[in-house]
Amino acid sequence: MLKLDGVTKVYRIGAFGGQTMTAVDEAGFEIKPGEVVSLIGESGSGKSTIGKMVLRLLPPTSGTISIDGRDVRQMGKRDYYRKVQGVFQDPFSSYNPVFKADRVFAMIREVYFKGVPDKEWTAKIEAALDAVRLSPGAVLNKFPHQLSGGQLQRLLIARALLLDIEYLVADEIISMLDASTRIDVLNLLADLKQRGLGVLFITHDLALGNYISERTVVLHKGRIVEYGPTDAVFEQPEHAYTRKLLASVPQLHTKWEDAS
Amino acid sequence: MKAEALYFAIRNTKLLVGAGIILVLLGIGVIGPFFIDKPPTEYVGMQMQPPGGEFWLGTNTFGQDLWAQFVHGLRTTFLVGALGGGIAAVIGMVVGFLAGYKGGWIDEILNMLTNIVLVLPTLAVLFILNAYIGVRSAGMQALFIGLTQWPWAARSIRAQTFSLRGRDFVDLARLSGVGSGRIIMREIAPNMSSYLLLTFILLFGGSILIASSLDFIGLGPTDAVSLGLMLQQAHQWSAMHLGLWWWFVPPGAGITLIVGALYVANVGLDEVFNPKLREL
Amino acid sequence: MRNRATRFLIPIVAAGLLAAACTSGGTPTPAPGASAPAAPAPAAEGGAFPRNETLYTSGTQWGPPANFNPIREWDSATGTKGLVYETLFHFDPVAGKLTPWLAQSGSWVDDTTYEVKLRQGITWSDGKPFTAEDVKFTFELGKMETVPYHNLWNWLSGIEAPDASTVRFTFSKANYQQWDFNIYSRSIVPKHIWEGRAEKDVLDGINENPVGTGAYKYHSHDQDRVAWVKNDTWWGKAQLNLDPKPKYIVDIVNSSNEVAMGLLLQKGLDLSNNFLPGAANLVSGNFGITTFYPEPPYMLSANTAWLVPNTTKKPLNDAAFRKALATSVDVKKIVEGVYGNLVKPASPTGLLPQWDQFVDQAVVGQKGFAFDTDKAKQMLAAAGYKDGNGDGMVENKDGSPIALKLIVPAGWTDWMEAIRVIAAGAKAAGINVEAEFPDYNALVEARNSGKFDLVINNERQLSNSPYTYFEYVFQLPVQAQQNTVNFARYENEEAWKLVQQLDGTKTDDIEGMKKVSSQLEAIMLDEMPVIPLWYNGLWSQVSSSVWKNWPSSEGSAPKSAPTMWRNWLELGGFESLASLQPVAP
Amino acid sequence: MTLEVDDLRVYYRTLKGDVQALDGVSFGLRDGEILGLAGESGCGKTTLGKALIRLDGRMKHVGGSVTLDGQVLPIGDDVKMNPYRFKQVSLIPQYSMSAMNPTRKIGRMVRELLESRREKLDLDELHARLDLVELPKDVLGKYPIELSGGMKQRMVMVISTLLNPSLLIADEITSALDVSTQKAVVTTLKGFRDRGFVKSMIFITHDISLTNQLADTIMVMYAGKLAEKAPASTVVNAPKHPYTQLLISSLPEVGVRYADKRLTGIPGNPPSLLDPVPGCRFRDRCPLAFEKCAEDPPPVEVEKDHVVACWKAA
Repeated sequence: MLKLDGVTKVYRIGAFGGQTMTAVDEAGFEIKPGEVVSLIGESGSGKSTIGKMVLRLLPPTSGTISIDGRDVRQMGKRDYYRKVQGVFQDPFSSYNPVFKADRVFAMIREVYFKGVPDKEWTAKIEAALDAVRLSPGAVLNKFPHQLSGGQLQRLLIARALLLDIEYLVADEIISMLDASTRIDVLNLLADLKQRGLGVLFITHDLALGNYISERTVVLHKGRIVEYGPTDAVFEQPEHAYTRKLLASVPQLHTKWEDAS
Repeated sequence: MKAEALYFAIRNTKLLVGAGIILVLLGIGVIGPFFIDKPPTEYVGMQMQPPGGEFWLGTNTFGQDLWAQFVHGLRTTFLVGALGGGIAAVIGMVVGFLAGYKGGWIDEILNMLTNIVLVLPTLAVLFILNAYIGVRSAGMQALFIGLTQWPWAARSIRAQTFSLRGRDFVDLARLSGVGSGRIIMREIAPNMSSYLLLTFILLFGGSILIASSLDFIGLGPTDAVSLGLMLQQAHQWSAMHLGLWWWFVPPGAGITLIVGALYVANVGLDEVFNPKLREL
Repeated sequence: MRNRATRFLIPIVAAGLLAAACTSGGTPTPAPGASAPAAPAPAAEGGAFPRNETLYTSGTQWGPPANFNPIREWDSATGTKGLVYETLFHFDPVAGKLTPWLAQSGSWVDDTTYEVKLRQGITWSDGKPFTAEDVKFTFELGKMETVPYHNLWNWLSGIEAPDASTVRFTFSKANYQQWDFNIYSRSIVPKHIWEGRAEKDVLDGINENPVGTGAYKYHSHDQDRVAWVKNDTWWGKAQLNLDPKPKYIVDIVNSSNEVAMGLLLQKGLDLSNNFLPGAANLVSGNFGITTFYPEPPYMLSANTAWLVPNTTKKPLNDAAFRKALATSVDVKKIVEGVYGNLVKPASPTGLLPQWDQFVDQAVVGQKGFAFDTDKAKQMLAAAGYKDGNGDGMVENKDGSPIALKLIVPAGWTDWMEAIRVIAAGAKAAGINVEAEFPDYNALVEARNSGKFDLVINNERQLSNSPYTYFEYVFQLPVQAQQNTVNFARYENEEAWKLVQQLDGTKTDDIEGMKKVSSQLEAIMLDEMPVIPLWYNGLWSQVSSSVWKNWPSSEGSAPKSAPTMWRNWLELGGFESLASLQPVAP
Repeated sequence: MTLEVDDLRVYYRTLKGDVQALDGVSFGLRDGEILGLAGESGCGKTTLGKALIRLDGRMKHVGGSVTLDGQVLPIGDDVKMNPYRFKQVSLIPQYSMSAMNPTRKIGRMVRELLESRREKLDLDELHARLDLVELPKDVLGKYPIELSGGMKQRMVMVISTLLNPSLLIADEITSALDVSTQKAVVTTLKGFRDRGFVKSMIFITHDISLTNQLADTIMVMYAGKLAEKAPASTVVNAPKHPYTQLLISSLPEVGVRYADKRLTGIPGNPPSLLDPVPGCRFRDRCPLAFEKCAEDPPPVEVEKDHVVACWKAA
């Protein structure tokens, strides 16, 4: 179980760092294996900061993040990243444009699978690609710009799968994708939980969060305002902010004026 | 990507002309001295002979062969340019990458260092150094130029690194357990390779210009012949008044050609690498 | 080339301060000045100075005119001494004798008393009469410790002025050669103005509005020039039958020799006393520029350039080694290659051609040296210097390697070229000599404190007597700081006694002088305390577009020195100016 | 009819050749109508929006015409277009929030803009409009950096419509905004139309759910061509083009759960518009494709105001 407990992030801002800005304030929730947790919030709510802290790209100012009761700071980063991986919002900026896209695999191999023979490695990649429903011929040996956003995001998920991870942080991973392909990536994420993966699904789109998650965390200005099973949050929102948010979601078949 | 760059490179007139001139002069400087058996400062013939069959560029007041000096001078000039530009580029990269990638107090310290070197009165320092150290070789000159010219390169590399380090692919590399050094070398630097090349070329040309200026004001190497030193000698020995144009025109043209060609090649390369400039 | 200023300035200062030479305090060394002053505006612009009435000169002053104080012979504005202030005598190097100037005559009444009779009817430019009191006052200024000729009072015991036109000097010891030098070198200042000035003011005062007896008066000055205007009531017109024609003399401050050459070619300058490389081409190239000789060496000789070894250092403490080194130097290559024949190779003794009569040819024939690489090698071998490790260079007798550094100031390009030739020659003979070019001040420091191996020096000018030459070479005792003489730190009591003996020889006793000189020459050639290389020229390029009748070796032209150099106006420089004629009436 | 676009073709020049970004699009816009322009990235919707006001350096007007209020717009000529901008056609570009000059106070910026159009500033009117978008008057004395994203967006909307243009083009102006701000912006735009600040509007977005909240008509584009155009409710509830159908069915709505109903996307990618093969451009991804699709399907008005470019639908 990945657990956040009183996690706070304070940034120093201003010319000489004289002022502070609290991006995340005492956030606490947990992700169980085989579960998708949506972290919903508008821009500036601190949801990406939480994602980065879970991925240890930013250190929390206070509070702890733990896996199965063990503070992650006690784990070496390399070991940690075998268990926890991330995929980001912009598929194009996730790839170094000067290299081929499958270099993200090679990077993993260099660090974690040095001794693995080529054949075994190829098999491993094929298995991972299969899991994200990509055909090796279509994506290997290509430059990022030759692939679509959906393919790139799946490739990143395949990369994470190579490490037999337990938790995945998916930070707005489909918001830059076109409508025709985003649902497939979303489905893929949902499928992963059947493999026992815990997913932290960060999004601003309530419909998407609602679609795949078991539990939902609503974040407003760095604070968790609502946290509970997804149905409960969406059907009986307790916090006014959650209600306002829900009312603002454009619904395909309902117009705002009809709803109110 | 690379093939594309090459495609545009071989079709870019500016690049071809610039690089062509550089290569020809470099070739003369590198190969030329092997065909000249006497040292360039040897008094080999009649004094003040105009260019002709025996001495292609004539001789100077001392009866030194100016072609021999030109050839050796090209070599020194290229050497100082490459070495000075190289040192500046390396320091600029190390400082720029470290400051830009690491940020925080490392950035602040390096930034301070950069600013200090930037405002250093280079010439005054050189005068003082010269007074106390005395020995002046082309290598030391290059070292000095390298040690003083890196700040602007460091600054721009820092800025570029700063914008790159926030990119998702850098985070992804960190998520792959890759260390800072390798991230800089293998994720960030390759993204700036064209920029780094352009930076080096500018530093290279700049070093040649600075070296020539130092030569001209008498702070040049004393153990070598360079184009700047040829100009300085020609000036000091009143070649202009005496009508010995063959003494100062070739080195002057040489410096102008090298720096000009580097600049033209740089503009060409910029067009090759930068799709926006390439467009129409 | 820029720094040539000091090269000529310093030797002249040194000569001028002969009497003070063995003190270290009174010899300021002007800094070469790292930055060049702005080029002067073309002198040809008329304005206050009609071109056909003005003589433009350059080549002496390397910084803005600082003062008009004749006591400061090393940095007063060009012309302060010579044009405004005058001396008792001039010295004519061609005839080799004193010319009475403010003095009517001078003679030794007995062995230790010298009496000067002054001319009548001389007035200061403020109208007051010039008298014996002024002369007495001037020499008595030397009693002040900081006045450059203070040392005169070591052997001068008293001065009397029995009447207005007689001055009597009495000596405890008569140094005849030095005395002659002094009576043509010391500017006489007016007592009525200088009386009561404090020591500091005497030495450091700017002395605006100088009042002298000379042919010119102060007109004006600026950062880049000093201008003198003719004194129409000058006594010399009647008494010397000299009448300088230029109404104005404007001396332009040098910025570089390049600028000087440009001005000269544009006829903006009449007399350039700069070293102008390629001057031979100017002479032969129909540029309207002439020099004293129309062919090599083009210039009169002014001083000797020596290779000075540090005789306290191994192996330069070995005379045999020094002589081998001397033999390895290809002076001809320097003279022809570096200077384009603008200089002459020095004789083995280094005595200037003007002193030829004192050179004992027998001694030179027997002991002299000449460039011969093979002979240098043999001499090294004979003296026990061998190349043990096979690197082509000989080692010390104890087997330790020899690595000598030969230094000249950075930027003195002719010397830089010259020492490259010397180093190459030495290497060819098996002596490892490297040419190096330290900053001027660093060189002076190393040279004066004895922290050098080899250095080039020429800090002694032509004078009335070879005594000044030998004094430079042999002066004792050697001190921690050697500021003006004997940079080689060569110690030879016998030689120093001979130098003093020469000093005590009467100036008309030519045979006596020759005899002592011959002994000194023998020591010089045996020991090689310095290695004479070439005679530097009295750089002088003139344009005859406005003024004619310049000194020349040809025909009936004057034979005096065509120069404005410091302290040379008394050595013929003034006479040269006085004989100029306007081209257009 | 405010706007009449007839067979408009705009290509992008690239080194490899022309990208046929907008390849023969025709449609009309009535007075007071809001047209929602929807489609995936690269379908030509932004190109269309830009073509109506300013072609950038790489865009080339290949054919077709644009008529606004009976005048043919000189869209190929940047200089001749100048008098029409702001007065007749106005554009709110995608990143307009960051396009404001950071060194100018907003009030000054507005005045200068009007002066450059030789118009005088009606301060009362400006204040009224600020009130309408719920911006305090003192924003005029502030620098852009002092405003939040949503405030900047509203300010840009006010500026763009200050001269009451006939046509307002809003290009993806909500895609970077949070849902609550989105709603406010969309409501404001509607208010502008209702108050007559603009006669008609083209609202470009990739989000059909959002455009449905505002648009009277929705036009779906695919690969540089018009796929379907119909009243908003028709597009959402009874689309005829296979592409529109698949797109609508792939959108999750609040309440739809993966566990209950697994949605699917559209397999495959849009074709390259560099030298596209003739015929229907959707046919490679279309489950209904047949031989006839090798020919270009013409847009056909299958019922009133409902145009579809598909052989199956016709």
